[in-house]
Amino acid sequence: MVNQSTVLIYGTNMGGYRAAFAFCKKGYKVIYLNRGSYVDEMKNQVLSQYPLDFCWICGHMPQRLFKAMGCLQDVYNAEILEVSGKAGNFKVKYKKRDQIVDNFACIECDKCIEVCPVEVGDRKAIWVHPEVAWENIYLIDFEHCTKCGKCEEVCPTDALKIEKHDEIHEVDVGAIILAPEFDVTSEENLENFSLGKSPSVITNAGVAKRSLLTNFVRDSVRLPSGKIPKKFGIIITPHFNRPGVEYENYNLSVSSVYRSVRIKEVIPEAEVTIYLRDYRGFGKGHYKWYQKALDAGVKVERVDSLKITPENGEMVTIHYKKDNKGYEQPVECAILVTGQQPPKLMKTLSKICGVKADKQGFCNIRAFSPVETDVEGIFSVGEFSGPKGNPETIWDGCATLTEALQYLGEPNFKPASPPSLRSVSGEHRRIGVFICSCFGSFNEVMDLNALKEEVEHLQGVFHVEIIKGCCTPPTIKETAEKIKKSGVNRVVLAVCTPLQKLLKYRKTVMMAGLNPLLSEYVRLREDVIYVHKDKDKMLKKAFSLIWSAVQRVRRGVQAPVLADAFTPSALVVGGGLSGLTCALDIARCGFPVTIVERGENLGGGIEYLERGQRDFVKSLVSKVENSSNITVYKGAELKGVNGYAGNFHTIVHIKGEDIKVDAGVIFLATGAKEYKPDGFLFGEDKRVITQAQLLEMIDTGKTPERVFMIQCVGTMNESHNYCSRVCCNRALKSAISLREKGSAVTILYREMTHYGKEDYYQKAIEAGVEFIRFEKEHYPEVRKNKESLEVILANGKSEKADLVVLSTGIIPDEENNQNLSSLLGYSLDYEGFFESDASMYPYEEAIKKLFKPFELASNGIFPVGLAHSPMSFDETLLNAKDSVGRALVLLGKKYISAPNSMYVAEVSESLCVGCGICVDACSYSARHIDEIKKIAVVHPFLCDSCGSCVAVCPNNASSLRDFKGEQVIMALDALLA
Amino acid sequence: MAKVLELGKSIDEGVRALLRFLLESGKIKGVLTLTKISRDDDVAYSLITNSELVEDTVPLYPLMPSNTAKLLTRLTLLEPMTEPIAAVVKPCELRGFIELIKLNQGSLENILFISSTCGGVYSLKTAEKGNVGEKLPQYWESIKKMEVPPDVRPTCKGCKYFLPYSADITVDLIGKEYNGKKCEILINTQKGEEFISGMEGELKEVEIPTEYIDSYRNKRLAEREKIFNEIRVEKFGLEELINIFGKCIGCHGCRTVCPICYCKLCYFDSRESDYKPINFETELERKDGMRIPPDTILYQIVRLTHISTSCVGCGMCSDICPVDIPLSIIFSMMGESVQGMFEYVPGKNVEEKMPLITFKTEEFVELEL
Amino acid sequence: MEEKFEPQMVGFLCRWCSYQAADLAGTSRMKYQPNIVFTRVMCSSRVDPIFVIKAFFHGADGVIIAGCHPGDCHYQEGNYYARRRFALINKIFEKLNLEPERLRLAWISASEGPKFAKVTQDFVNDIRKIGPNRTRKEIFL
Amino acid sequence: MENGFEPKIIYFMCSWCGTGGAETASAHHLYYPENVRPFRVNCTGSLSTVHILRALMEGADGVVISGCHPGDCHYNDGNFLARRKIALTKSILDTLGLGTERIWFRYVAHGEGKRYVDTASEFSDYIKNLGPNPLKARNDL
Amino acid sequence: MKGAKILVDNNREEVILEFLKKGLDRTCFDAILIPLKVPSEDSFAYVLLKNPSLLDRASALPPVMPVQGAKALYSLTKQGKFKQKVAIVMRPCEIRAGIELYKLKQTELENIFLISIDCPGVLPLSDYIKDPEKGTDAFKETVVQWGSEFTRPVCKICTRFSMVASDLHIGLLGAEDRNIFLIPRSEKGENLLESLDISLENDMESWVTKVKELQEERKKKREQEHKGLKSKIEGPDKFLETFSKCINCHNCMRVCPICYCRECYFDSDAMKLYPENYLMRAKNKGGLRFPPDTLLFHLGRMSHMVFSCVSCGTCEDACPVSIPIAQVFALVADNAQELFHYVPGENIEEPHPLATYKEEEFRDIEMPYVETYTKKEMKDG
Repeated sequence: MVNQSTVLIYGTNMGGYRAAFAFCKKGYKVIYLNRGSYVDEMKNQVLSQYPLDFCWICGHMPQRLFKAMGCLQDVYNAEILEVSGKAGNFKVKYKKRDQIVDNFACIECDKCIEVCPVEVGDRKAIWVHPEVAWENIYLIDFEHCTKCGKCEEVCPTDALKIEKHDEIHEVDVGAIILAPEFDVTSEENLENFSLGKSPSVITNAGVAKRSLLTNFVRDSVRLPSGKIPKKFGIIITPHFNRPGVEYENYNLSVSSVYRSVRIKEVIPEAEVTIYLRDYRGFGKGHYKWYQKALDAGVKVERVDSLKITPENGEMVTIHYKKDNKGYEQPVECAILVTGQQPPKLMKTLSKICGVKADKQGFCNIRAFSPVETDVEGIFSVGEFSGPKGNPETIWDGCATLTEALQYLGEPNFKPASPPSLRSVSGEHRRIGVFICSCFGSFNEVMDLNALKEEVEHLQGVFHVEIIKGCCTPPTIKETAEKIKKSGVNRVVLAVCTPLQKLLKYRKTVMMAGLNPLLSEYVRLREDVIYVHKDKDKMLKKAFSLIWSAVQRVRRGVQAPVLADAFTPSALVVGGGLSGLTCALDIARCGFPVTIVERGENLGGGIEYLERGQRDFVKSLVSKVENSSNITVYKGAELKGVNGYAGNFHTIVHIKGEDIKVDAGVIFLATGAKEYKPDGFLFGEDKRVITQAQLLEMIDTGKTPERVFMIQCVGTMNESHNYCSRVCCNRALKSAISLREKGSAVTILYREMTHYGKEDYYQKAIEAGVEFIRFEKEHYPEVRKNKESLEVILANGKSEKADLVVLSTGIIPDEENNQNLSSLLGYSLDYEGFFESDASMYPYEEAIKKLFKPFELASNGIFPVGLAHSPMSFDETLLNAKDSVGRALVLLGKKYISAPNSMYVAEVSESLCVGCGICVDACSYSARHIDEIKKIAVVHPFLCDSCGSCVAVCPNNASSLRDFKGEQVIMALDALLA
Repeated sequence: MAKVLELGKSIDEGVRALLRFLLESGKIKGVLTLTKISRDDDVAYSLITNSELVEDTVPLYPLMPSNTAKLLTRLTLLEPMTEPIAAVVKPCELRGFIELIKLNQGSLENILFISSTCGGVYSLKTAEKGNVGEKLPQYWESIKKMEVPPDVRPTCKGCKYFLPYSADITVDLIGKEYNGKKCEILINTQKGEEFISGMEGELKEVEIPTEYIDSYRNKRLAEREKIFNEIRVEKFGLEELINIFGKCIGCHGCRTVCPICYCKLCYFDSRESDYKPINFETELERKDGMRIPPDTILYQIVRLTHISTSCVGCGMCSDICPVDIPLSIIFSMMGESVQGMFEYVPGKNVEEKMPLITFKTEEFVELEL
Repeated sequence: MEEKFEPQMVGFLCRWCSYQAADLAGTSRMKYQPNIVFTRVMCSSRVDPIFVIKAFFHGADGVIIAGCHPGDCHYQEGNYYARRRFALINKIFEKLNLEPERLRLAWISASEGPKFAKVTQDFVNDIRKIGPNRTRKEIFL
Repeated sequence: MENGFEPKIIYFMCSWCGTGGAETASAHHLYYPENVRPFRVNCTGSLSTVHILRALMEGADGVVISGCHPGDCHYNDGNFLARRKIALTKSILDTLGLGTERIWFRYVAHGEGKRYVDTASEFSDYIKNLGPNPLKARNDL
Repeated sequence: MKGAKILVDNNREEVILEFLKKGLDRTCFDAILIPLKVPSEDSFAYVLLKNPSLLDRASALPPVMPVQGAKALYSLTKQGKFKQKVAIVMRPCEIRAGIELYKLKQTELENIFLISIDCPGVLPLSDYIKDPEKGTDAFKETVVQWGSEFTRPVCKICTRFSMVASDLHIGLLGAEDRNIFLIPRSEKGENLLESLDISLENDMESWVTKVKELQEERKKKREQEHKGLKSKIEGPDKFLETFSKCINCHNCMRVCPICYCRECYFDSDAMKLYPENYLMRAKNKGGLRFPPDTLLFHLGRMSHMVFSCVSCGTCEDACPVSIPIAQVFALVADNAQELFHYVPGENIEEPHPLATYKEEEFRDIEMPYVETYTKKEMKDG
């Protein structure tokens, strides 16, 4: 029985979105079940963690494209009813109810709202969710709606139907991806913080939501009285909430720090204090954000316990204990950073499809697979399987692709071929201007006919016409016909929003047989109609915008879509956990892989792992060595690389000889180093050891009586300004097992940055492990007094010790990284690890991933595991699988058209002198210098058409196909006329 | 017989009046003419659209900041003028533009050409010292006396084409009182007549005597003789060439300002002309040494082959040469003989084919030995 | 100057007439001096003045352009243009006193093997008389 | 408007955040002066110094540039490069006393329609007080 | 710093040429690129020579700079590495320009010996050409008192007249005409001296101190001059006045060693527009100067090359209407380069300022934002 190829995704957390994108891109049909009534009704992850007060995730995710192409099917108000069958052949029964407005027909003319007779507060019964999303969100408030049907009548495109009924469907799918959102902490769970008891208390998510809806950042913290608070307290609730919810606090300290900085930006004079127990910024760049906040003047209070009581008026008091002293702090606004609660949905789902819950009630994930549940073929992504930060959530998406492929049949989606374009070469320039009236609605605001007349007099304009629209299927067709009939060969469309509808406009033009490079769009609505009042001035502005566009297309030149071959094989540098994982998964999908390992055997830093993990890695090693699809070079180094994504030509240096290896993608799995401590008598006294060495000891050696652990050795300082993420958990675990064996354990720490589902901190406390905090400036000392070992604490007290364990941090292998970095032209981050392709800035790792979460066409190089940043065993697996997923999307294709098809940079051979500043300026390594011709060459496949190269090129040798020097100058002049 | 519009103004004022009329009547949308642009009377060509600014124009100012032919090309390279403009041009500039038209580098459409018999212009170096102003009286004086103004550019002194071809409107200066109360505007073409109609001042048919033109031309020819004899190209040979062009700094400004050099990318800037190291090395095998950058002389000779047939002797090249190489003399001498050989007068007639794209079957038979 | 002067010369031959004449001369064992390096061009009109002048300034002692007789150009009228161009170069060299005698134009049809031999022979001899081109040694070009 | 002077303002914005900001503004129907003319470029990084200068010389009273916040650049680092170019342009204009205050640079993120509109209005008012750009009236540039 | 002190009996120039001759004889290099007097005796031209006898016409320190040495180096190596070894004697500014071009991949330095020499400045080209004899004397004087009123304005205020990133530096300062200093700056340079058995036992104290004090002096002078210039050109009126003479011959760009483009942006299609465009712009302003974009050309060019500007002054030499362009550029360059902490021709590794960036820099470029208008105001426009 053949496996099904369709994939079903349930829930709209970002992992789900990304998975949808990945599968579609890979050529699989996806059915997307959205529990909400519009695209991101449920996006609580974003609100609580997304480090910005705005969001365009859905916009940056070309869902519409996929929907239009037919590979993505979005259903709303959906609910899974029944799942049967097994991996590869599931039957899923679900219930859905369509939105009242069909987005593909709606043109956002708001007529329905105008005619609606029912006032509800400051809006009507039918209202538009004021938040910009890739789809227009019209909602009916059925409590008040009288179903008079006026809106239906007035809708010019029949997009609106009030009556929508539940439907039940059954589908066959090959894999199921569960991506529900976490539940937000309820008010009663936050009673210590008097949420809901005082207007001055609000959750972080609440703040984000407000600013998102109002688009007024200051408003987001404005108090009911309209007053802008000046004194803020930001509280990380899980730290001070009832015990047992520690797992919630994943990433929250970072969110709090972020929030504080944002507040400082909008209200510079504000006084902001963050209350937390430990600053847990363990992600890439998080520590730098912490510094940023301090620099901005934010206070950070480390307190042991905290409680908020309401005062009368817009005031609350924060009562907190610190070093067993009580304090009180009145604030005008207390922002509660709340954690992620296991979704109630979990129970239903486990009933329906058998997935099991873990201790906290999140979905359980089987060991050594980051995304697969206990049920084969059913996956769980994002916060559904436990608290996660944005990067991890995003990683889940593509990791699922990696894991799910084994259950799926052949890709079952082929996009329809685009309309054929006619050549306009040799024709006389004939510019047509098509002014959208948005089904007549624009006419009411401004006199389109007057505009038309003016435009008609423009030099070079051959035809002007007012159109109904070009954003709904019928109007697209109609307008395309009009363009054809008018006999023009260059088109200006005066319309609304390219950001949302660009693809439709291009389609319109292409359906008219014209190359999109011969067209330009004016945002008549966005730039004129919606934002201005004075009619004459609007007309003037509209006119000059159109003129400018006309001038632009006038110099437009048609050009073909570019494509590039792709070598379907991978090169993996480094044979550690991440490397092996990548290699195996790629090989499993039938692509040849080459592993280049510096050392003499595979496995990498296996000595740092726990037993179970070691066995896993060992099994990987044997699998790799027996795989026919994987070539392993040991004692080998990457010596030369040229080419680019899809066509890397590398030279591997092994035992004196050079081997050529070609690959489409490269995985950098070079791992990292353990910090070798100096001081603490390490190396001088064998009773001073590292955590790794301790592991050995616990298994074998006899247990010491008095054990001290010193955290943050070699990290969180000037030279390594980050947290190496794993030490605290490791220390806690070991401490617990030592306790079990009866030793007395004291952990000397700066920040207890442990995280994850398992609350080892709590456990350790219960187990009686002693915790002592010290400041960066006062690291404890280790002295030798005759034979006995002594630890001198910050307070000068000296304690006898039998064993001192140093939690040494993970540090980049800088020399090696540097070499590779210069070899591959792939930059390192400020910490010396490899940049992930989209991170340019502290913490924006997350933002980038969100803003371009769907940038699967990376530059073909994927840093994974410790080469990317410090991460735990599981995270390493996840990260590896994510990269593999992203690579697979590329590897599948033999021949890929450039991501921006025709909108790429070009070089005029006769003018270029090959000075190469464009090469430096290109952040996509999409350019190189042809040494023989001495000119710059563009790889259309890598070019993202940002135009930096054009701007640094001192002469006109470099240009963007749709942004030529002459076009810009002329458009500019016209705008200034 | 020719049509003449007589204005009771000084020539200077007369021409301005004409321009003002054209602009105000809306018959043209702009005038391209010399304009004062700074305190110490620097002038530059300007496209004037506002009739009030005609005040600042100095249409007949004896200076040539750049060759209008180049400007008109810049203006009409991509498309003909869509709205009518007038251009006040010197005879050589007009000829230059006609040559460019032949090379499809512009269009005559919608341009009204106003020209004048030319008394020659001062070199930019003179202007640079800002003392053109004080020279003017003397300049107009000698023109009135029908003499060649003393220190105008040598090229101009020896220019025999001071009478414009194919201008729609001509202002005759030779032997005229510049600041007098009489300005005669000759209307040469139908087009000119249409544009001028409606302007106050009396239009009459008069017989234009040609003797004085001829006699003036002879004076110029005499000058020409003199100047040419100073240089004596025919005595050149390699040595003299090197002596003259030895100090060339290779700025190639001569071709930048040359109206005839219309190439987008000069051969000597192109990749083809770049020397590879190997080229240098082979050269060095033959020679004790070689000048770097190379091809100083080659550049000049090749440029001669490219433009000598069309050279209108406007003298811009000499004017901007930073090291005062008497380029324009050499080029107009060469031009004269080459053009003579092909019986071709550049810029005389837009219909005439350029020498190198046409031929007669019975010619140059003697060339084959 | 070196005692025995061997001229180094360049010739541009049109593919249809002169070049074949050269072949003919060769096949019929006619002797002519080997000092001229011949380049084949499709038509004498392809010879850009730059070729000639460059050759001259890079030390060629003589440059000859040979094509079909006027009227029999394979491309109807190419050689007329060639002739005009040659006239131009010739004039310039003459006027600048740059030894125009180092440039030569010849019409040699495919059948005129003997003429070809003779023309080249004469040219080489003439150049021998004139002596080497000073551009070859000149530094300040 | 007071003193009847309505400045011409060019608003260079990148196709992602800048444009996004403008769209958010329109989605919320936030009003700003009509004399602010948007000019879309792919990325602020593709904005060349020449374009800014051109605008100021050909009639703009002020130029304001908006791109993604540092690190959010859709193209990774275009906005950083843009920042340098603007710094350079300002430095040149400053040295020559041609006025740097007519160039504004402010990050605007997609959702920050308010920020976009504020910037537009604020700048427009600012320029209004500043008066017309002396360069735009000059016909001798 | 170590170097070699070579005694001079009568003429330093001779000694230097002697030294180069020796280099040729011992084939330390196969050819020398050095200015030679042109036959007409009224100017100099760079010549690549292999015959030592030609050195008699040569001058390591000619009184004028008709062609910027970097341009010569550029023409020599832009198409690739030179196989023969070539010694190049150039002034500091020329070498610095050469190194800028190297960064821009327009020159190759392999097999090239860069020999720099202390430079007292050069005379304006036009002056010299008018009267070479007088020029020669004037220059002699200039060398003696190291700088004089005859030299070009930019030379008068040049602070980088000495050691640059060359292989070998010839020091003239601090030694009257009794001797010259040979100071190696690279392995190449050391090897060169070694193979000419010149040993580096002397320290260069007197030279170093002299150079230092002179630089200090010049720095002050430069500041004053720049102040003066600024007051002369500042503001639209004055600035346009300064450039009103410009006739768009683009000579400045043509001779600029840094302007390496085949076709200048301002001559390219980007600037070739439709007639109505010009007419429209004219209408906006009442009139449009022709050729248009004079100012745009100069400012635009500035923005393109000002980082690399070594203020060598060739542009001013080549300007037919003597606009003080080099001085203006020097002024702008100083400020821009200081702002970006960039010194042209100093360090081969340094990337082009516009092709790189730092995340933390220029924070103040962004206009600080504080929400101003309220929602209501917005709605009411």
